[in-house]
Amino acid sequence: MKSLLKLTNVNSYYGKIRALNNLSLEINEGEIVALLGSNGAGKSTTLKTISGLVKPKSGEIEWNGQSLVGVPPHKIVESGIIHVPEGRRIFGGLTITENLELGAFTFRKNKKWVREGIERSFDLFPRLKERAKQPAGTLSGGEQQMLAISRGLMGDPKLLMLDEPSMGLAPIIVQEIMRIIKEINKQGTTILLIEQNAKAALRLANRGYLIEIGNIIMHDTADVLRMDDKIIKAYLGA
Amino acid sequence: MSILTVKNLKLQFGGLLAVNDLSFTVEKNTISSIIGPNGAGKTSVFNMITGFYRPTSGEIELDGTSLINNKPSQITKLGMARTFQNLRLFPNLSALDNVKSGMHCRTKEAVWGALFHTKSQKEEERLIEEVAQECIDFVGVRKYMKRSAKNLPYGAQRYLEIARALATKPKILLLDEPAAGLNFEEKQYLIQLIRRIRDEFNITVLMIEHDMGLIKEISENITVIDYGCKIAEGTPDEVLKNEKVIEAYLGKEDVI
Amino acid sequence: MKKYKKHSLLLLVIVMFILPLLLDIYWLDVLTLVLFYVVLTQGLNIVVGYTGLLDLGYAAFFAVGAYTTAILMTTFHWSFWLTLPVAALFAAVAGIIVGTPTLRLRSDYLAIVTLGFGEIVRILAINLDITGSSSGIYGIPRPTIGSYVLSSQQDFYYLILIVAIISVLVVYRLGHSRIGRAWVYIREDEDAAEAMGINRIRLKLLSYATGAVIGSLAGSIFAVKMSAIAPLSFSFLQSVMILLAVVLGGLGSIPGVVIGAALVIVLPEVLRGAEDWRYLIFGVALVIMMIFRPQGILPKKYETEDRSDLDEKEETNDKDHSMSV
Amino acid sequence: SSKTGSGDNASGDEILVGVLLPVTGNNATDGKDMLNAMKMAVEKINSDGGVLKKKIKLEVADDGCDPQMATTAANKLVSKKVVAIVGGYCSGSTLPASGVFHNANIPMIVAAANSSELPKQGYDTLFLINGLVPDQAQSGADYFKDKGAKNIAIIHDNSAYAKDLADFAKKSVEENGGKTIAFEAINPEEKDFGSLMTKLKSLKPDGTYFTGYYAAGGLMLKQFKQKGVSGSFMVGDGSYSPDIIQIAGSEAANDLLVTATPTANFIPGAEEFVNNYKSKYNLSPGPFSALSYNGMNLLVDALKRADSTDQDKLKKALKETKAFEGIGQVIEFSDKNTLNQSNFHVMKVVGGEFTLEK
Amino acid sequence: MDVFLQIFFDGLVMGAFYSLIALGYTMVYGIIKLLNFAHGDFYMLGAFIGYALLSFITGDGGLNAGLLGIGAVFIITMIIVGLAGIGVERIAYRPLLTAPRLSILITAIGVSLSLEYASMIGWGASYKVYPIKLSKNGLEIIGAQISFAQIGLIVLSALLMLGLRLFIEKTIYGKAMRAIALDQSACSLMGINVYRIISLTFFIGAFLAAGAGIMSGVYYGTINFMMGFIIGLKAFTAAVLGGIGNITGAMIGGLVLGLVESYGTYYLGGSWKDVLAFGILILFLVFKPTGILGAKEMERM
Ligand SMILES: Nc1ncnc2c1ncn2[C@@H]1O[C@H](COP(=O)(O)OP(=O)(O)OP(=O)(O)O)[C@@H](O)[C@H]1O
Ligand SMILES: Nc1ncnc2c1ncn2[C@@H]1O[C@H](COP(=O)(O)OP(=O)(O)OP(=O)(O)O)[C@@H](O)[C@H]1O
Ligand SMILES: CC(C)C[C@H](N)C(=O)O
Ligand SMILES: [Mg+2]
Ligand SMILES: [Mg+2]
Repeated sequence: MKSLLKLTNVNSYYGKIRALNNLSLEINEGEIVALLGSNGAGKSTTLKTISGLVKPKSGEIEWNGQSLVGVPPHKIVESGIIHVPEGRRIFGGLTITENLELGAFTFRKNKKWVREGIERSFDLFPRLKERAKQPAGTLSGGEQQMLAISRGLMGDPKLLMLDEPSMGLAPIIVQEIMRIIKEINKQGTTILLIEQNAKAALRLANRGYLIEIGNIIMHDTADVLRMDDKIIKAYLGA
Repeated sequence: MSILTVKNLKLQFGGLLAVNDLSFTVEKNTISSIIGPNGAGKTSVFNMITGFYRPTSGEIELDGTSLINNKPSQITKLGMARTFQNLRLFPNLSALDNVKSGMHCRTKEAVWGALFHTKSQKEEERLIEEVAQECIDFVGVRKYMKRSAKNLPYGAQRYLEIARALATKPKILLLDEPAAGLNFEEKQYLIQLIRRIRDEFNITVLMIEHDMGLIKEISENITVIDYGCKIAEGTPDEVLKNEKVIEAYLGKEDVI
Repeated sequence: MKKYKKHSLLLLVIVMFILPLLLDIYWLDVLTLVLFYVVLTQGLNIVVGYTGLLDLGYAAFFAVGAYTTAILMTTFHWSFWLTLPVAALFAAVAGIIVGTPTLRLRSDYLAIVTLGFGEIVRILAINLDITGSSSGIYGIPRPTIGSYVLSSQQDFYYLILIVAIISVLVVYRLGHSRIGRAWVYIREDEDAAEAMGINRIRLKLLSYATGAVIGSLAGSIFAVKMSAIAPLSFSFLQSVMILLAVVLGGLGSIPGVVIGAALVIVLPEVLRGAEDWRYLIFGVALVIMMIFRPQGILPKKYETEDRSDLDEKEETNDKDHSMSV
Repeated sequence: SSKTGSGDNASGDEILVGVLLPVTGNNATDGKDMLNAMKMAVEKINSDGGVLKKKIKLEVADDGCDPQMATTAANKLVSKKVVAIVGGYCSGSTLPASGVFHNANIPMIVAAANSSELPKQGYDTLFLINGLVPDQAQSGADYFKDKGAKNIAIIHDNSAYAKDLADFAKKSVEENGGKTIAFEAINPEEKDFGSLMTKLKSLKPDGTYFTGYYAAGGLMLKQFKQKGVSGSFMVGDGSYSPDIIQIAGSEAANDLLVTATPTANFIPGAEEFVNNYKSKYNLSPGPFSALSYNGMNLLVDALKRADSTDQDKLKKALKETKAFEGIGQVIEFSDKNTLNQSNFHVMKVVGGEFTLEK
Repeated sequence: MDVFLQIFFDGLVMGAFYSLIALGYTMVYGIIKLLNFAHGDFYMLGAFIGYALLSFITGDGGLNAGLLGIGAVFIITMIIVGLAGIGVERIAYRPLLTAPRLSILITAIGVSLSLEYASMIGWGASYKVYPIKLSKNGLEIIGAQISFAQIGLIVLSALLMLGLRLFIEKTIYGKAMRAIALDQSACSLMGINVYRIISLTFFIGAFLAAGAGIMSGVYYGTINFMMGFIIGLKAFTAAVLGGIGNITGAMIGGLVLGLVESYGTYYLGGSWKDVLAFGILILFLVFKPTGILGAKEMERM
């Protein structure tokens, strides 16, 4: 298996607050990797550091053999890493379709790709199709989450990083989304997944990392993690 | 005895009928829930009850008083408090100051008192401080008390919003997806918290939630809505077995 | 810590009282203008800094105070002191008149409405006979205390100094009260504030009215100090300069805003020697200051305690319950 | 607690004289012309040995034609302990400044500003050597009457001076049996007077009198001609500047009428002054250069007569001025400290130059 | 002469100037929510640079620059000022994009003062007379006159407005602009180079303002370093009246303001026209708080 992304001793700060503390992790091509951890552990910060929104103070991030440290976010997107951030962050004043078009900004010259991508999103989430011309801000929370994921897919990611994609979604949609993640992965996209719904995440993932106070304290295959006492107590329930 | 009654509630956004002829009641001192697919109109119902949206038609009563045409601030004063699905804390203020806001509608000192530091003003300030600290302790975020709300971990922000709502001394508390983003352990804590709110303060709780584990565990009564209409109602055991509910909302798999 | 602060404040006040003995008339005049700005910025600070309502026409309230006093003193021969409450009342009413239509508006629409009101007040002053049209009102009598006539630079310096101290005190106390907190809640999130039972309409109007009263007070004293007032002193540019002082100093921060007031007045005076280059340098200085201190020179701190607990997350911190907000 | 300016204010071997002028802003052209003339006068005085065995030194303060700036500037001059002030271009800023000087008991010779509001204040420290607005208004109205222009439109810019002139012009026109068919104000910062000109055009005036300053005057004149409004266009001395011809363009400026005290160019016996000025500054003297020159010399004359820099003595000496011969004028003061006789003429632009019309 | 129609034309001309400047105002506001108080000064800068170039090609007193020369001056000036717009954004605004909104308002004032007084130092404080004059030829419509220059001005601003609108609504860059207005960091996660798009916006805004500046110089004949102040204020008013952030709104707002002022001058007199304009604006906003075309901000609880 080829290593796609590798973080070594990464330290990230918000002002004086240290959010990542010598964090190291690795993602191989074709995997689904789950990132578990309690609130404020630094999961989102890890994704933000990878996607360039937060600049690490020290440490190395290697993507396909190239360093990502100091590369601006839009370049990182162009290189195939797409981050679907927590809290959805859809463009409320723009229509669903426009949101999707912007998701394909790096493919803006390829009209066909954009058109087909939008079709694919609508197939994935028919609810979005009904509202194609509606300002995205008027969508319900769940609908917004669907839009955020499809918008991420519009950029044809090699690595898709999803930050709590199931937050606020109805159970039936969560099942749907988990299925879709699996599907996307099958089609060749590597996935880094943050989920509070650890049960679902570990069912989906090949491997998992447990992060606490900005540091990886445990990592193993999903099957092993599922049996771990600590994980069961904090994340899975008896 | 019912504390909140919603009758034939309707809400229209242009062509979209977000809530359609919805009626339900909430009994005093219960923990009840509203569930339903995304976009079913749950939050909209909350927004109407708390005065943020004006219903197209229908009736809402709190303890026998009609809430229609009241401003949100008046409704809060009547004894209703809420949290928001997308957190709406005062981002730059300390956690403590956030919670103090809840006491605003329970106090009355104005310009005069502030300017001359009258005795009653000092007394009231002390009370505000005391209640705010109590609420912060109650939800367990004391260690973040002095930090800006925006810098708190997500879970702490959720609890803080609850503390702020409690500081308004409500009769009924509306929670919009309180467990979203919490891990299993934290959800257990939230469950305890909601129970204590009801048991220690005698506050009725009505919540919207997608976490069926949590719903099953504490909800005594559930209303299910889909496309703005009520499709089922009853105890968790009844509702979660309902075919319509499974089809529209739960799905066949167990993802909890 | 707090005691130390009190001492240095007291020292500052004493220095301010002694200064006139040391300064020549020119610098005394500049300092007097600074103090006028201190009062004005305190008033605007309530509206913009606390409540978060962008006001681009604040000079209008300054004008209401100045003209009310000037007219009552020249045309109706009132005593200066009696004009103050009347001016304050008019200003409060003006504040409510500006406030009412803006209640539903969000920031930038609000900005233009306040700008519009400011311009309307100025144009009224230019066109009405009672305000002396464009030449304004001059020959405004000196105020008296008993048989003592306030007429020298020093007299007015002390008068405005006292008012400045009072206004700082008023704004401080309001800021640290239930009302002041409610203003800040509205600034931070209007809807959430409303959900907490805060009547945003009433509090916004109160904010406008309070700000207006303070502005009018500055105006009343301005009228007797200058002995002549004209519409030009109440232009949009004046409103902008007051706002500039507030933001430059640090929105919502009382000491910050005082520093802002001093800078906005003193800097151009210091630069007088640069002649033509004066305002170019001033403009560039503004840009540079903002780039280096985007929150203002002395921003309001909301996290009062030191943040050492932030690195060690698990450390509990229940030693100190009291906290100055 | 007043009279802060009095006392020892001629220390050393210099006498400090304050100058208050708009050397920045829209009126800076005229302001600088005035300053030039004053400097010229001082140079001559000093090279002739000065006054009271001391040299004159100027302390210049900029009022920018802004009342508030003027007050600050005036206080600055007071604090420098100047003996007297020469200056004052815009009435709007001279009004409050004169109050500051009055409080400090410092005499001020106003070289240009001439709103009737100035003497109305009744300050014994204030001396005006330009003709006053009412006389100016009268000369304009009389000219219109002579030419048979009955229906007059009056436009001002809301400045203290322009409004005053407009009010008196209206009065004089009506006393002369004419009719004010429009009395309008403009905002001098604006450029587009299209709809105002449309309105004038529809009223068919025989004459239009604009009483504001030259920057707006030039633009208005241009648009007046573009729209083809009837009758002649007249301006007051606030617009008496070559700039107005520049701005309007010499074609549109043709036949423009100006009520003003004539420039040095038109004054017999002022050739020397004009030549000196030209060779020194490489410029023609401005409309108020001669008055400024006179003002400075009048002050020196008074200082000599008072034989002291004491302000009360100086005031008295100024008041008692008898037939002081300046360039193009003989100065004597009325009981209001204004000129006993004013000297307004109507000038006309012919071929891009001001000429004496009446 | 049909006075009513003539006043209408007068108002349209004024309105066209307001509109042109309001367009740039609204665009910059639309993307970074900045009330760019320096925007009027780009108009001034355009007028002065155009003046310098025109003086250069017409030589002293020469009046025939030729249409081609004038066209070139227009384009070159607009590009220079557009680049200046980018420069100002880079130096004075970019470091503050994440700062509180009022801070950047203050830098805008600082920039405005700097541009004004730099021009004053460069070109002097007094009025400059534009080296070319417009022909007075035109049309007569039921007795009201309108010159070709005026018609050109109005048509040009309408065309620019249409073009801009298409750009913002239909192209991906326009959509990116609107998205940046809503959430900058989310935009960078879409692979959008946020700074580049913001620069582009400033370029377009300053470019248009410069065009208006030269037109004003040619049309009115004089320019000075403060000329951007009042018109900037009016353009701001127009932009808000139209619904700030909305391109068509800016255009309509400008025209409405021009017409209100024009009729106001006629019926109420010049000294009251601004009271009328602001009075209407305030009343209007009371009943429609988001301006003529402004959409209600979507906010969900
Ligand atoms: N913008 C910010 N400014 C300051 N501190 C921040 C900011 N964002 C996060 N933090 C802090 O950094 C730490 C890590 O936060 P992060 O968002 O990465 O956690 P997380 O694991 O994603 O938690 P959650 O499950 O709540 O999303 C927390 O202590 C948080 O308070
Ligand atoms: N302000 C609004 N303007 C227009 N449409 C709105 C508005 N608020 C809500 N809606 C629409 O009303 C419907 C119900 O929304 P609501 O937020 O009540 O759903 P919900 O049940 O809370 O969903 P979720 O579980 O995803 O939060 C949605 O389709 C939404 O698009
Ligand atoms: C000298 C004049 C142009 C000045 C004008 N007369 C005024 O009093 O303001
Ligand atoms: Mg997170
Ligand atoms: Mg919801």
